Formats: sequence, structure tokens, C-alpha cells
Amino acid sequence: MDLTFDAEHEEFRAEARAWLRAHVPHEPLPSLDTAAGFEAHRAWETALFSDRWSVVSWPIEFGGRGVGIMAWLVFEEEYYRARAPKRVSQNGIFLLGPTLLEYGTPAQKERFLPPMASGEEIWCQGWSEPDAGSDLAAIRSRATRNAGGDGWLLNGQKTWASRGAFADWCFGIFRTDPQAERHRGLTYFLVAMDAPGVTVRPIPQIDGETGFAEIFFENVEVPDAQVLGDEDAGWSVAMSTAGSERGLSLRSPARYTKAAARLIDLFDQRGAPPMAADAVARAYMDAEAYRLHTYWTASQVARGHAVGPEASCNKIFWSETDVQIHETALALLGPEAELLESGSPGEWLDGYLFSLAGPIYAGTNQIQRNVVAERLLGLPRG
Amino acid sequence: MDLTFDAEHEEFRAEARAWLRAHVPHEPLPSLDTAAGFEAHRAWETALFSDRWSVVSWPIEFGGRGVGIMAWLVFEEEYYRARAPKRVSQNGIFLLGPTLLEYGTPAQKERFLPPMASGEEIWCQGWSEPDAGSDLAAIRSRATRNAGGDGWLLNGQKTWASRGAFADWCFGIFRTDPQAERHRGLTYFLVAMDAPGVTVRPIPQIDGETGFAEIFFENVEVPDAQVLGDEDAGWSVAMSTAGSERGLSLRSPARYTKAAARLIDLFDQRGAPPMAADAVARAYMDAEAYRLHTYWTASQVARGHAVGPEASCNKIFWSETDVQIHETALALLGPEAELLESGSPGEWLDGYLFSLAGPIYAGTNQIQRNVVAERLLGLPRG
Amino acid sequence: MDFSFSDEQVELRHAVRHALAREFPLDALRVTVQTTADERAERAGARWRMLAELGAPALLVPETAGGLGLSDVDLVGVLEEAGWSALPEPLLETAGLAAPMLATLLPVAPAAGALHALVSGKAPLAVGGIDIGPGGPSSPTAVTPDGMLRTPRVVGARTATVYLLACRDPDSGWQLHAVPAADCTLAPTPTLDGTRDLSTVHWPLSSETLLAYGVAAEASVGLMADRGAAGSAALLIGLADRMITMAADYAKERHQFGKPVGSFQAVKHLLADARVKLEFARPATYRAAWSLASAQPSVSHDASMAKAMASDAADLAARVALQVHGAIGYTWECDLHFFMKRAWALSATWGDAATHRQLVLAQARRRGVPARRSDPGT
Amino acid sequence: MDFSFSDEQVELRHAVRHALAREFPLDALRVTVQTTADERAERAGARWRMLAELGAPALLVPETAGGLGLSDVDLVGVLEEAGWSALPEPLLETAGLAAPMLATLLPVAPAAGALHALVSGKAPLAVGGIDIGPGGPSSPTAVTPDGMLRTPRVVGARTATVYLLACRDPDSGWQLHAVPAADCTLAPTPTLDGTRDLSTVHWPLSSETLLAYGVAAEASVGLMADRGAAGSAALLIGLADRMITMAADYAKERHQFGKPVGSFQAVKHLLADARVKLEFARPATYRAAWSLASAQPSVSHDASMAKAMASDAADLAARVALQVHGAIGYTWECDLHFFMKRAWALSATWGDAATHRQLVLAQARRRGVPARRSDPGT
Repeated sequence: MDLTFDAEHEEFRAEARAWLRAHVPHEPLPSLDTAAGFEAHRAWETALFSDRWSVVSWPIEFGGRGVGIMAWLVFEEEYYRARAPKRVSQNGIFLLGPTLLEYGTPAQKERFLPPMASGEEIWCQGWSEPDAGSDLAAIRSRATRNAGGDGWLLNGQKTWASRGAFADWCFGIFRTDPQAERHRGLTYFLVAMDAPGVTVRPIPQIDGETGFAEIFFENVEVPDAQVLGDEDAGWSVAMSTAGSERGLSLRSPARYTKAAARLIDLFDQRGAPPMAADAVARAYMDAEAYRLHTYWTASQVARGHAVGPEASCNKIFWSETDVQIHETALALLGPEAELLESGSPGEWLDGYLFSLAGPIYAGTNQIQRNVVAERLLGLPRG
Repeated sequence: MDLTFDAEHEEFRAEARAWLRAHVPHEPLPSLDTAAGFEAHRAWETALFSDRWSVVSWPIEFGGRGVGIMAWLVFEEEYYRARAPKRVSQNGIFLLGPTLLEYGTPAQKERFLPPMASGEEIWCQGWSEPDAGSDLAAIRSRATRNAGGDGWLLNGQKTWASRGAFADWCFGIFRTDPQAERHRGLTYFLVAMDAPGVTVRPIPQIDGETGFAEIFFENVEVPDAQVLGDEDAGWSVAMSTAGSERGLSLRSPARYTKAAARLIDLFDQRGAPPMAADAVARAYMDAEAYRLHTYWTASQVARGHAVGPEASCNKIFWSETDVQIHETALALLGPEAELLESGSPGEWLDGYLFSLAGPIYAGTNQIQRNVVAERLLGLPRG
Repeated sequence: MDFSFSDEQVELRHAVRHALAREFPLDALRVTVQTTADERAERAGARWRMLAELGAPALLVPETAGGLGLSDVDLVGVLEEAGWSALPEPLLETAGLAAPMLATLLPVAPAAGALHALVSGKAPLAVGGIDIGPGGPSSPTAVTPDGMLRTPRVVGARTATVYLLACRDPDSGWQLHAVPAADCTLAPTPTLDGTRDLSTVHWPLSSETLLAYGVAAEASVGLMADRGAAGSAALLIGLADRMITMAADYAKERHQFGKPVGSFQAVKHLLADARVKLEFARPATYRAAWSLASAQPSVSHDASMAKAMASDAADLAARVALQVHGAIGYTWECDLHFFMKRAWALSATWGDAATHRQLVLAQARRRGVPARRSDPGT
Repeated sequence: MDFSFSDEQVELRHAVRHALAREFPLDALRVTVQTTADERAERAGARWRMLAELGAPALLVPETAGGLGLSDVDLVGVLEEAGWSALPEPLLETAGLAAPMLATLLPVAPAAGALHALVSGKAPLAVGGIDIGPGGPSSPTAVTPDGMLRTPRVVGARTATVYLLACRDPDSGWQLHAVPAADCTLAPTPTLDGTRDLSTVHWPLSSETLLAYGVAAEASVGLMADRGAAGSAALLIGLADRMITMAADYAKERHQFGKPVGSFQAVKHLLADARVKLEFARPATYRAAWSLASAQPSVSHDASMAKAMASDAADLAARVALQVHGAIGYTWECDLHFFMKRAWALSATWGDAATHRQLVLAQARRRGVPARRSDPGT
């Protein structure tokens, strides 16, 4: 056990810090849930990519640096420390990317990874359907063989695709065997959003911005080359993506430790009111505990162990920590918390709204608790 | 709306206060979960009864004063204010008593109520069975017609009978129609604990005292006169008892407001540590809110409305308030909390252990939440 | 001891609920945010006239001054209904705070003028300049370099013709003014809840608008703070009830895993917890109204307790309702967000739950809840 | 960065688990409370010899002084196992607190003597006289009218031959003594957890037993407080794990409504919440051990965070385990209460969760977590 970073990691940290100091925009970019903000964030992705900072843990051939998970965590710490922009490519690089690296054919990797890394192609997730949310296996969107037999026709409707209104590509699962039960007979597809038959309806979210979209598929032609993994084996491919979503790669701890540090600053600015102290301490410790847990998990991964159902603990913990940090900040702001001012109140309020989605997306925390109980504690299914 | 008591109630309060001041023992009685303590508490019941303070809300003919529910609440406030002994008769007078008044025949009322009120006959509850706890309708203890056709033979096993090791009588439900489904075919019986065929096995509880007992029935003969309510209608009779248990009569608010007042004293004695302030305030307010809610409910009852499923809200609230009050007290005591000293730490520790049973007995709070969701919010059964 | 509402009080509440359901359906909330300022003002005006017809704004004004001569116990149900429907108008500020305060300050000229405007029913009054902190009422009003006063977060200023404003000087203490809107400069403040009317008001300090100063103003401000806390508690109770109802309805309809999500214990218990919190916040809120109506010495304690419990109940109801709705609840199309945003705003104004817990504890420790006709047992 | 245990560390922990399961089955806990004092002492002695054979008491003693020369990172897993089995003996006090402290104070004569007794493996050492409050270490030791010192809640005094005791004088500060049991008068303190060995010790202040005073004693006491917090966190982690495991096992067996109670979502989610809390308390506890072993400047912060999180995790595990067991869990016959009582006791000693949160926050605000080799990103 050694909780210090070695010289190589420290050198990497210094390099990342220097680059970020030189390149992070001084003014915050417009919200990435707007059309203009989306493109501004895409430009930032391109800038990251051109100096090989967009996907540091990917192989060099696809635009990464081939560094390990610990170095990735170091990069993330520096990224949040620098208050760099949100990652508009996150669904691609953090969710689909690892799945492509695991299940993709060489041709698929070559075709899809580099433009994903560069921000040229930004991905959204076609997962949930109106009647398949928590019950993801209830998916009804279907894929049938096309006339030529060399591809598929997609039909159906997906929803809650974050930034689906602006994305270039979509990954999702479709039912290929209508006879098969629930988790079986699903296949994982990669679909261009400008393919004929794809229609997008933006869904304004709670703050009025177009955070997500419904995607309608009407006889959308997709070649075999855009199937990820085996036919009818989409569920296990999807579970790999879901594991990333809940586990290590979507929510790096630096996000929360940075927010907790800002919370302590706010607490000091507000004169350290004694009645807020306990909540501030809890928020700070939970963020710190998440960081430690991530190092712990990464160390197991580095030793060759797989991330198991503990990922569901992760999802519950980071989502509730995020809510708690922001709730505590709003309590410190008192009656000013509702003001949409730029700067402190507004930023915390934005963060609060975003945090409230945490216990819902990526599998509600109710579903995660079932997973923890059944898979970590061995309790029987209901 | 008028939250002051009228002159009649104030006179009653003054009378109760004076009597209690003159009669409450100066030294606490030994624990009522011991044989000696049980008898000491029985003597106290007799003293209460001889001046008509044991069951003030009962009709005069059965030993009460025939006062209304508001006066009963006033009496309870004075009772806890005086730090009077625990009520060893509580299962009889608070649970069975109201049910007897509602369902009993004139002969049953005359036979059972006066000795119950006087402490001459102390009752325990034969409700749960080893395999019928939260799932009370799974009761398997059975009653069959005796040979003469004028009575019943009881067989089976009951458990968690509080003070069952010392009680004189037991009330409980038994299956009279083995064909009937779950809630049907149950009948409510009153059984003498010294009847041939009744065996009692004390169950030491968490603190080592004999808090409750298992009761075994082997061909116990019970006459028809000891059936309460109709044959096969025991469930609805039992639900009346359970309503009292969860609702107004088992846990009067004075119990919690008194404990909260002691908590504030402890907080002051310990120098009002700022980090405990919020929890102390919460405990105090919850006790106070329970008191207000009880007045609210009592006012509805006084206007002729029935207590409905809101009683399940009650049970959840008082049991969790009780835990919270005691947890906060133990936190104030810090490392001294574990000491079995007489006086402050020991008393709070006793109270804490007792409070922990609250979310379990009288229907676990999980079951109560189901009731609230299904009957107050109309959610469908699982 | 009779802790219940009279038949008339129950009827008044029902009348308000029905009128609001008719004149202010859920769609109207959406329109309030998305329409032009003119259209918005017109609709607000129509709603206010409807409330005036019901007598709501002048409920607490004595009959001699043209009001209904009723009490806070009559008002509390009306406010609960305003919360249930997420009414945007400053009913609490006008009917609950300004009206009784102005009535007690008669015949001071600015009070009479403002009260006349209020009783006419043409427009609400705006209220600002009082916050509640762990030490009690505090003043957010500041002096600007041009000698004017600047009061942030004034409620209802966009439609009111008179503003009831407080300020505090460290030396001379509190002052209370009734300032004509025409004398003020107003900067609307964008808030998360787009249906809420919050502004920063610049106003001139003048003896002509003075209602009270010194000890009288301090008492008035204290009582307004109590009424603000107790009244927003009533609004929050209504909001909490509505959110729980919406979530329970949704849980009955929405199916997953082949059955209504409301049949899952996890969903049931979330909603049950919210329902229990609401159940016990309610009597505390009604008690505060009674204490105000009957001028109990315990009124500050009672108002603080109501606000603490109602804020917690509404915050929990919002969290639970959102979680039960899932992603749908996170959309603009679902009505839930209007109620959540209002609940968040009200929960933080007039002192949040933690602040009021401190105030309650301080009073309980000082035995600051003086005995009512008799000490209730503790 | 390698946040994992070595194979040797994992093996040591397994050896301790197996040895304890063999020599100290659940029944033995019950016997501990219900047997005679003699029988109790005999069994305790046998267990201690077994622990000594595993090398546990002298784990942190340098090889030159007859120990194993290992570190807190090796010890933390052993302590977790002691928690898992609710071991009554003062292993934390002896191996985790006394041993490393005495080793650093060599060659002072009383330290050498006490360490010799410890390494011999015949008996544990008792430790007392340090509490942790919101201001850091505090002294519960008082001077009695006869000039002796009186230290309450000394752990392990009934079997130890040497007591490591601290006292503090407002003028001259802390002192640390190694006092032979024979010089002391001992009053056993009954506690809820009947398997715990707590006493009030009366002892004479003498230069012959003095280990350290002034700045050195203050540093030693501070470090012992950190080790007390971090070590009891490890015990609590083991207790929490055990209670969750017991409850999950019970939930699989116990049937109601025709199925295992563990198949109900309400029960699942209670247990899942406890499991999540444990999952995140664990790395914090291991980090504290590493900080102790490598003398990090952040050690107090890290120990406080571990204790806060482990106390909360164990408290929640106890609550949940009792609720899942229902009435059965409330009986003496069910083993659960031994673990609950130990958890309650340990959660409140060496500073409770709220106290340590204050300490953590104070250090985080002072930026009192000095940069490690590099500032980790905040």
C-alpha cells in the first residue's frame, strides 16, 4: 500500500496542469445543452484532442496516450482543478469508447474511435424507451433484417438521449429476436443521426434548456458493420457500457472533491455558520471517501481484478454525494439560492438541478439498491 | 379552533396533579420486566384504581370516571410530568380495554373490565407466532370445538407476549376455520394463563431481562363466554386493538414531550454543545408535533370522526421520534453513554433500548409504510 | 380544546380551491412563464380580481376598514390552497402580512392609503426588507451611494402599487414604510421559479411614507416575520400535498416490470415517508395560525416550528416526487417542476428549516414558551 | 499509487479470522458474560495466548525489541477481524496503542518494562486517560481528595499487569505513565456490553512510572488519539460487516407472506444502504492506517475521517440489522446484540462521528491537510 504517486505520474500531472493552464478558456462556455454551447464545447474537444488530452487512457493509435487508469485519475484531478469545460463528448468517450475497445472489430475501432476522440463525431445514448426506463429489458424498438440481408431496418422510439438534439451518432439496443424473453434477443447498434428515417424531438428539461431528446426510428437502414458485438448479444455489451456509466469512468472523483472544496470556500465566505458545519463536513468527507474508493477500485483493476456489482454502490454514492454538496451550498446561500445570478448562486443552482438527475439516470438508485442487495448480499430476487 | 383547555379540564388537571404529587413513589420501582418489579407495579395500579385514576376515560361502572379523550390526554400529561411508574396494565387497559368496550357482551365487560382496571388481573397479548410476525394473517394456532360443544380447545404457540411470564390473562387470535383464507376464519379469545395446558417460556431480551415470553397452548379448554366478538370474525376485532396500539391510546404524547424536556435539560447540563443543537431541536419539535397531532386527532374523534389509516402515520412517527430523542441523549453523554449507572446515563440507555423495539412491535414500520401508501395514498398492493 | 376548523373555514377553503382550479388550471402556470409581459400582467390582474371577489386579500382587515374581519385561522386554509395551486400572486404578502399590519397602524396616513388600495382589490401589495436569521429578523436593505435604499428580493413589486418596505439602521433600529410604486425604481430579479415576482427595489427614505419606527417598528417587524414564517409554512404544506398527490397518481399509472411502479415497496415507502412528514407538519402549521390569531405569547416559537416542519416536509416531498416521476419529472413538460421550484424558493425564504430549529431551541431553552392557561405537562 | 494490501497482509488477516472462529465461536461470547469471573479470566487468558502465538500483540513492536516489526497497515486487517468476531480482549489498546507508543519511548525504563511484558504475550496492557472532543484530545483523569488520580473507563484493566495512563494538568500539560497494576485500585464499571472490560482506576502519580511529559507527552497523546480513532474505526468496520452479514443471512431464511423477507424491497434497500455506507467507510479506514504507518502530516485528519465514517457505518448497520431481524433481534438468544452493543460502545469512544466531523472540517478549512507529494487536485 502506497498512496503517493510515483515520479512518472507526477511528471504527467505537471504536464497536464501546464497545458490546461495555458488552454482552458477564461470565460465559461455557454451551456452545452444549447446549440451554440454544444458547438463551443465541440471546439474545446478538438483542442484537447490536438494535444492528445481528450482520451489519455486510450491506445495511442486511436488518439490517446495509452496511460493507465491511475494516470487518467490524475488527469481528471487536474482537469477539474483547472475548472475546464464540461465534456460534451462524454457519452462517447466514457461510455461507448470502453465498450468499443472491448467488443469492437478492428474496423469499427478504426472507423469510430478517432473521430469520437477528436469531437468530430459526438455520440448520444439510445437506451431508454417510454415504457422501458428502470425496466430496461422491456425494450420494444426492433431491428429486422433488410431485404438485401446485409443490414438491418430499425424501428421504434428512444428517449432521454442527453444532447440527442445535437449529436452526430447514437448507440443503442434494439430487439432483434421478438420471440426471445426480455434480456435475450437484443442487439447493440451504432446509428448515424442523419440517416434517413431518424427524427429527433428535443425535450426541454426542468430549466427550460434542451438537455435531452426523443429519437424516432422509421425504417432506418443500418449495415452489419454497425452492429457492436454479436447479434442477439446486445444485453451483455450494454451491461459493459452500463458498468462504465455507474462505475469508474463516467464520474471521476475530482468532480466532487473540487465541488467540496468550493463548498468549504463558500462556508468560509458566509462566516462559517455553526449550524451548517456538520453538513459541510459530511459533504467534504463523502467526496473524499469517493476519491479514496476510486483509488481502491483502480488499484484492484490495476491488479487485474474486474469491477463487479460494487459499481452499483458507486452510483448510489456519487449521485447522493452530489445532491448533498449542492443542497448544503444552497442552504448556505439562504434566500439568495433561488437567484439566477451569474457567479456563485447561479452556478450552485445549476449544479443542484443537474445533481437531482443523478439518482434517476444510469439506472435509478432504487434499481441500484436492488442490485447491491441481490448481487453483493445475495438476497433473493423479489 | 381553540387550543386552550376549559375550566373543567383545568380543574381535572389540578386534581390529577395533586393526587400524583401525593402518591407517586419517590424512588423508581424495580423494572417491570422482573418478577418483583411486576408485582410492585401491580400494587401501583391498585393504588391508582382505588382513587379512580387507573382508567379515567372508562365508564364509571367499570372503575373509570367517564371523562372524554381530551381529559385523558390531560391526565397523561400530568402522569408523565409527575414521573409516575410505567403502566404494567397497559396491554389490558390501553389495547384490550377499548376493544372490550366496543365488542364485549355486557357479561364480558362486567367480568373483565373491573379487575383489569384494578390491576388484579394483568393481561398480555397473544398475537404473533414464530411464523406470523409482520404477516399476522399467517396465524396457525387453532381453536376447535370441544366435545361438549359449549367451548373450544386451543392449540398452538404464541410469542413476543410482553410480560407474558407474569401475566394473569392473555388475549389472542386463533384459527377457527382452517379452510378459510388468511384474514378469514380467525376468532378472538380471552384465556386464563393458569388454565390447564398453558405453558409459558420466558424469553430474555436484549438487556437480559425477561421482557417477553412464548406461550404454548395444548388442548386448553376455553368456554364460549371467552370469545370476544363473533366466531370467525376475529380479524376485525383484532384490527380494533391494533388501531388502538398504533393510534391514540398506547403512546400518549406526554411520554415524548416529557422525554424531550429532559433532553433539553441534559443539553444544558452538558454546556449546550453547538454540534448537538440541531438534533436536540429536532427531537423537541417532533415530540411537540406529535402532541399537536394527537390534539388534532382527538378533536376529530370528539366531533365523531373515526381514526383511520392515519394511525399508521402515528406509529411510524412516535416510534422514530422516541429513537431520535434517545439517540441524541446518548450522543450528548458521549463515551459515558455505555455505562449502566443509575441516574442519567443508565436511564437514557434503558430508554434507548426500549425505543429500538418501537419500529418493530405493533406492526413493523415497514408494514406501516405499506399501509400509509396503500390506504392513504391509494397505491396498489404489491 | 378544539383543534379543528369550523364549517365556514372548511367552506372558504373549498371555495378557494374550486375557484383556483377553474381560473388557474395547471396550463396557466406554463403560460405565465412563456407569455409576454403584457399578457402575463393581464392574467395576473384577472386572477387577483377573482381572489378579491372571494374576499381573500382583505380577509384579515377589520370590517370597519372594509375588510372581512376574519383571522389567521381563516387565512391558513386559503394559503394552503394557494400553495396547492402554486398561485404566483403575492397573496401571503398582501393578505397575510400587509393587511393586518396596516390595519393595526391606522389611522397613520400612509397606512390608511395603502389599506384603501388593498381593500379596493385592484392590486396586491408588495412586501420586502425582512429576512430571518438564527438571531431573528434581519435587514437585507442597504443604503446606496445616491442616498436611496436598496431592498433585494421584494415580492410582488411588478404588479403592486404600494410597497411595504422595512429597513434597519444600527443606531435607530427598524423603520417600516408604505412607499408608492411610483417613487421607486424596480429591477426585476430572475429566479429559478419563473412564476415568482421578485425584484430589487430602490426607494427614497421619507417621513411621508413612514408607518412606524423604534419599538413599534421592531414589534411590527417581529410580527411580520412570524406571519411570514407561519404563512409560508401554509403555502409549503399545500405544495407538499400537491407534489405527493401528483407523484402518487403517476405511480398508479406508470408501469415497469409489468406492474404499476406504485406497487413496488421502494416507491411506496418513499411516498409514505413524505406523507408522514406532511401529516405532522400540518397541525404545527395550524397551531401557528391560531397563535397569531389569538396573540399567544408563544407565537414566535409556534411560527418557527411551523416553518421548520413545513419546509422539511416540502423539501422531502419535492425530492420524493421527482424520484418517483423519474426522468419525466425532470422535463419542462411535466408540471411537477413548477411546484418543486416554488417549494425550494419558499423553503429558503423567511428563514430555512435549520434557522428556525435554532430559534425554536433557543426559546424552548429559555422556557420561552410561556405557560398557556396551564403548562401542558412538560 | 497502490491502494491494496499485500498477499502477506491478506494472509495474516485470514489466519486471524480462522483462529478466532476456531477459538472464539459465537457461543464463547455468551459464556463470557454468563460465566464466573475465574472461568472468564481463564478463557480470556487462553485467547490472549492464541493471539500472541499469531504475533498480534507485538505486531508493531520493532524486531530489535522482540516484535514483528510490522506496521499499522498490517494491523488494520487484524483489528477488522477482531471487530468481526467481537473479540472482548483489548487488542487495539495493546497492539495498536501501547505497543508502538512504548517502542518509541525506549529506552526509558518503565517503557522497557511494559514492552517486555507485552512482548512476552502473557497479558494485554490496559490503556486509559484520553478522550477526544471537538477540540481534540482531552483528559477525563481527575485528582481525588487523597492525592491519587482517578481515570474512568480504562480498557482492559481487569487482565492487564501494566496500565498505560495519561493525565493532564492545566499548567504543566500532559503526562504519560506506565503503572504496574499492583500500584492501582480498580473499580470495574458495568457497561451495557457485558463482554467489555472497563474500569475506573485509582493510581498514584510517581516519577518512577513516568514515560513522557511536556511536548513529548503531548505529541504521544495526540498520536495515541489518532491511533485510537483509526483503530476503533477498523473494529467498527468489522462489526458493521458482521451485522450486515448476519442480517442478510437471516433475511434469506426468514419467511413472511410466503417468501423470504429478503425478497422484499424494503428489506433489500435497508441492507443496501448499510452496505453502501460500509463500502465507502472501508477505504477511509485503510487510508488512516497507511497515514499512521507512513507518518503522514495528514494523519489526524485521516484518522478522524475514518472514525466518523466507520462510526456512522456501524451505527446504521446496527439499526438495520435489528430492524431486519425484528423481534428475534431483540432477544438475548440471538447473537446480534453482542455486536450491536460493542458497536454502540466503540462508536461513542475515541470521539463520536459528529466530533470527528468537526475535527475534519477544522483541518480542511485550515487547509490542514498538507500537500502529499502533490496536491491531489483540489
